[in-house]
Amino acid sequence: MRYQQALGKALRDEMARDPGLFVVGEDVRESLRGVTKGLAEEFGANRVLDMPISEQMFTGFATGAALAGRRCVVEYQIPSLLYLAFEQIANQAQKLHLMTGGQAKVPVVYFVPGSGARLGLAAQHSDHPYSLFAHAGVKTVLPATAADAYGLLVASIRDDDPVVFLAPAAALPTREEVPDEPFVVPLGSGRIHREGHDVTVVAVGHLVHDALALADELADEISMEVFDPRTLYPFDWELLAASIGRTGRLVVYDDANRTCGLAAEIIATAAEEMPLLAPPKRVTRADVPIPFAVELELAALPSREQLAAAVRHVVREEVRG
Amino acid sequence: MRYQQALGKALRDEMARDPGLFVVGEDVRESLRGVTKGLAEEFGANRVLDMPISEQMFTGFATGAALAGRRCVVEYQIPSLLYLAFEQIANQAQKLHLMTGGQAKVPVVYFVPGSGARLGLAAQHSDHPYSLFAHAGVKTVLPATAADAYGLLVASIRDDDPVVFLAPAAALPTREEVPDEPFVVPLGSGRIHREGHDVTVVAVGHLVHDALALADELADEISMEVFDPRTLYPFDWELLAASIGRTGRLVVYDDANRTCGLAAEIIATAAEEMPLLAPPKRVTRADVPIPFAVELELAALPSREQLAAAVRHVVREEVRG
Amino acid sequence: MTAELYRTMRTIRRFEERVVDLVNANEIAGVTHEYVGQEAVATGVCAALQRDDVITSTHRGHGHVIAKGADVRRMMAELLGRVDGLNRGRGGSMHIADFALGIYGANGIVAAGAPFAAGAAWTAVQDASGVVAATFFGDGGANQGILHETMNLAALWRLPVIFVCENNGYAVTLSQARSTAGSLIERAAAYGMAAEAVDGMDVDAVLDAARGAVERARAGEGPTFLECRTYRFFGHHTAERTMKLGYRTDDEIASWRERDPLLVTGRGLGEAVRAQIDEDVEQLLDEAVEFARQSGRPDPVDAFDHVYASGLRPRSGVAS
Amino acid sequence: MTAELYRTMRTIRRFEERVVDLVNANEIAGVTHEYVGQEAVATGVCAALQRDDVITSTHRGHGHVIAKGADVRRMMAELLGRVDGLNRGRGGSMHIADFALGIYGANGIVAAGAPFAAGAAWTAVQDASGVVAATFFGDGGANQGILHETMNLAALWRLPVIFVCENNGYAVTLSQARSTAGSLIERAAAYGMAAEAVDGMDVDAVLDAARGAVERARAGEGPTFLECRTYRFFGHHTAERTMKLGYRTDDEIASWRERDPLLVTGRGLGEAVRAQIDEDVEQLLDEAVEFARQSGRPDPVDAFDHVYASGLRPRSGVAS
Ligand SMILES: Cc1ncc(C[n+]2csc(CCOP(=O)(O)OP(=O)(O)O)c2C)c(N)n1
Ligand SMILES: Cc1ncc(C[n+]2csc(CCOP(=O)(O)OP(=O)(O)O)c2C)c(N)n1
Ligand SMILES: [Mg+2]
Ligand SMILES: [Mg+2]
Repeated sequence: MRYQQALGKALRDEMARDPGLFVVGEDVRESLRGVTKGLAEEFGANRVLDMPISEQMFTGFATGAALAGRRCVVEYQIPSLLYLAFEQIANQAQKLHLMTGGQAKVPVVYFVPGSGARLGLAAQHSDHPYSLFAHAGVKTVLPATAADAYGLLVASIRDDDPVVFLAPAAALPTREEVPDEPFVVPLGSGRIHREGHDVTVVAVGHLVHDALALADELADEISMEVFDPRTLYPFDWELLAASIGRTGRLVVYDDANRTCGLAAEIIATAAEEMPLLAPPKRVTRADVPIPFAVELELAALPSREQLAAAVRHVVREEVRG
Repeated sequence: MRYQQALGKALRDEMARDPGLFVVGEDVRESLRGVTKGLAEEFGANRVLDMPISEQMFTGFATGAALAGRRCVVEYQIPSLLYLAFEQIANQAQKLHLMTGGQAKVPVVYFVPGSGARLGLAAQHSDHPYSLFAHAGVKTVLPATAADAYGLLVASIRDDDPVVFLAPAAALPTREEVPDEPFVVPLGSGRIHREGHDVTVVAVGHLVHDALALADELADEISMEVFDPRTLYPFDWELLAASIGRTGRLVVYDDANRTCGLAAEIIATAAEEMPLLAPPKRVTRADVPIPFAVELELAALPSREQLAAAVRHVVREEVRG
Repeated sequence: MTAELYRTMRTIRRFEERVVDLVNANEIAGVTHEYVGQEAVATGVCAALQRDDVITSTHRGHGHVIAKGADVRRMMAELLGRVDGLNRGRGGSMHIADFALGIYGANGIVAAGAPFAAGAAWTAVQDASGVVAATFFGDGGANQGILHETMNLAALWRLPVIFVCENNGYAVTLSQARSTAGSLIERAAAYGMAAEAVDGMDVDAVLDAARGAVERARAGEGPTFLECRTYRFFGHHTAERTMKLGYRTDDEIASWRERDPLLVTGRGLGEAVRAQIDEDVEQLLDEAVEFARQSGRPDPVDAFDHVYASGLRPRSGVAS
Repeated sequence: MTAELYRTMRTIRRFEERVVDLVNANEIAGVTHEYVGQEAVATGVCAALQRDDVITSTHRGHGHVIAKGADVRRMMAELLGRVDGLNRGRGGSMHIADFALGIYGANGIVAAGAPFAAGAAWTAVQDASGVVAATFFGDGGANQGILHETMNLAALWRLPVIFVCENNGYAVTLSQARSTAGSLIERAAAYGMAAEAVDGMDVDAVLDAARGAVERARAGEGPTFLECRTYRFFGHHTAERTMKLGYRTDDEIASWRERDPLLVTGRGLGEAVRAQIDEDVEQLLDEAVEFARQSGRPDPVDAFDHVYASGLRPRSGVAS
């Protein structure tokens, strides 16, 4: 099943299961992204609400419905629309449980079906802003594969806290078998896609596929373990520590801006807490807006060549001391 | 001179120097924070504009004026109001130069005179969100002392790019001599407040004062170098590398949320690029909204005791390998 | 009824006055925004609401929360940051809430609670529960974009929302004349919703208007906008007392004080009734302060409780 | 004049048609939002403006940029991502700008450019430059809070801003009836600004209304809101062609096509004049495409140029 279809199946299964669950967003009935297509016909128009272009309002609307007992998925057409809703997500929904001493819960999923770059969309449509939400302590999910997308979306919907769920644009066309029966991938559990003993490569989102391809390419030379966090917040530090315990080396491959990004968090936590034999490395975006021209865009995004160089470098580095 | 007065002096000196410079924000004429007090009387009401409660709009208003040739300081009464303006700052102002191929410049300072916690203001008024702007590549300044506040505010105003300038609430009452004549502290230059040879403590914002106090306390036991980045983006990596070259050990003391925060960036960059003799450590906020009750608030903020423990730990740690 | 309205207003007034004393005595941390002068608005609006109806409140929220029926003892405990506080000491003045009474919380961000009301109102329609949602905001809040976005949706979907604008003439130091173009009533009317100006110093007038709005809302006739003209007798917040700000004249304050809703309504009650209520209120508030003071302080080791509804525990800010 | 208006509309129309071909041929990356059908709005408004006047544009920006006078050769080069593009290939369709002509850029975020117009207009007043600023946005954009915040300020301060709402009936798939409560004209009027509905398919009507607005603005009489009723003949963006979306009927499209502003205005010109203009336009656009294709592609090593006006160079995404 295609990743995108898996998202649709997750929504459909959960809407069938929980009659209170509803979807809001722009054009969610016609569904430009295809994910919410048919849901209005299947579950009724009052379960799939097309909203005026008012992101702050409809984000807060979901909070209000959640406070009144509903679960909600809020779709955003572009990752940068989360900036408009940032106050409502990070400063309202996320904080309400604490601020009310545990009275309130806000089980809302902030859903971007197609985050990150998709060649040619330029600076305002290509951001991958998950690190901002992780910084705010908001649960943040970024599945790399179709089955994980399914299981994590189900888990996110059932979760009692706000969850930011980004489906990387570059992962949408990928395929993976997805069981017919509903299942959950619990938030906070990583996945080792490929075992290896020379180096742990943490690859984030769609870059998992790229890292796996590189692991194949380098198989004769280097044994790469490919670690997919799946959930960025909370992060599966235990699984990572176990992996690094085996490999002693770490490279992070991350399609977010470099500074204060998820890769920084992973490197920092590993440097503090895990037994590294050599200095770790990040391969990330630079902190630049994505330029329009495709040549420039590709130069601004992290690449497989950069990853290969970083992996080789880290593996060859002397044990430090 | 008090930190707060130094901010006022910087504004006054620059308004005298550049007749196009103006200030916008809420209550900037009466000036609850005291920083803009008297500016309207001195320079005219059309240089100090009280704005309706419309943060998105007045942030974009500043962009428009900047595009038309002005420089502007936008004041926000609370750090979390930057969340409302996030799209306008990080997705518009910050990106315009690149998006227009270098045509546009947006010399606007986003100014929060009193960021971070000030006991008893609870979850929505106590955030310290500088890491978000650093992640977006926005120049970000967080001076610890009065003279730096002066020199950096002048530099920020004269800079041709958007600059987020946060003055930590806890630093506002501190004093330092400030020369009478205008001067600039260039963006991107750190400051070593105290030399030491056992460990480099990077302290951020008001925590510099706390780190210096601890350095005194521990003087007989540990020789602490206290490093103040002053500008968070761009960061003075060279000065830090030189410091760590001398000490070989690193602790970061940072009043932001832990995950994907500035401390993560510092630890990550050091781990990648600098010669660490022992695993580094962060002392930060946990990723929690600040609770109201003072006991809880203090428990959620990073503390001098935690810093002392971390410093001792890092200094005693065996050279790794 | 008048006696009950007076009792509520008196409770708010004296609650606020005690709060100021406790702030000055450092028993309450931070700042609070006094509701003194505006009591008729919260009281009139909430008197038209039922227990299950929803309100969203503001930074200046004590009046709304009291009028909606919250226990003043637990409110006071909250302001003192105690474990028996409505929010277990986690929220304080700007986040005080009681979901059992439909009080979706004060809010530290101007107008940010407005869309919560729309979401709750929509849910009420879906559930056919008959619940209506009132959202309070100030004249300053009326200029926030999110409020317009919410008015548009509420009008478009005919949601049972009551927009209660407490126009006290100022947003901190900025007068309405310097903040607001045109007319708030006309803005609301342009969305196609019922909109009226109300004398916010007259609790009966507010109650009347609110009843009309509630009726329309429950009848499926959509939202109403009430611009309640009122005044705050003191500064923007408790900290303003030590600042010298000159944005309002003494004359202006004095002339509004003549219309003090407690005086006006109190006069109508007769001295004996009024005195009895005043005494009751004093006793209640004595109890509230006592209750709050007796309540335990939170244990710092619990600082990471209640961060996630799912029970997730955040990591510490220092690695172990 | 009519000939010039027609020439501009024809240039926009044919520019867009060529752009679609180039998108389909993968010579232009990403998606573009066609302005076809709405030409009379940009053309009429910009014909009332001077070179120094400012516009802020939208995701559907090519028409505005052409009408304001940008060089179509450099526009086309921008869309092809070339170094001679107006934005040196950094911006593309959604960010195309020419500051020499007061074109503050298309914008990828709905209504986000509106406050730029207010800031530029305020600066113009301070400088007594006589400049006015027009901000374009759609019926969808009219529901964004930031637009209301901007209308409030512009009306309050009587800024020389022209709010040009291009009401083409839809925001992507959402009809105006399903997005918008009440009346846009009344909303604007409630802020105390001049507001009128304009036939957006009639370039003379748009020009007339825009002239009135510019006059008011330059005379210090404040902002004007023009709701230009128009229609887009094609999908929301080039990618919609491959989607099967049923939000508009063929009949509806056909009936608006009868009012095609090019047909209407073209008829008035006489066949010979029209044919000559058409030929000129074709030649210009041939040149533009040729120019764009000849222009160099940016060098990947320059990916970090123009990020900071101060010349700061960002660090790479991999440590060296
Ligand atoms: C969005 C936002 N902007 C600014 C502030 C700071 N602030 C708190 S209250 C206030 C004034 C609010 O005025 P109004 O809405 O009239 O309410 P009032 O205080 O008069 O009751 C301001 C500017 C804030 N909390 N939130
Ligand atoms: C703030 C924001 N929300 C959503 C989008 C996605 N989006 C792009 S164009 C558009 C519809 C805009 O409708 P309208 O303003 O009527 O302009 P039109 O496309 O009809 O010209 C939407 C929803 C966006 N770019 N920005
Ligand atoms: Mg007010
Ligand atoms: Mg439209």
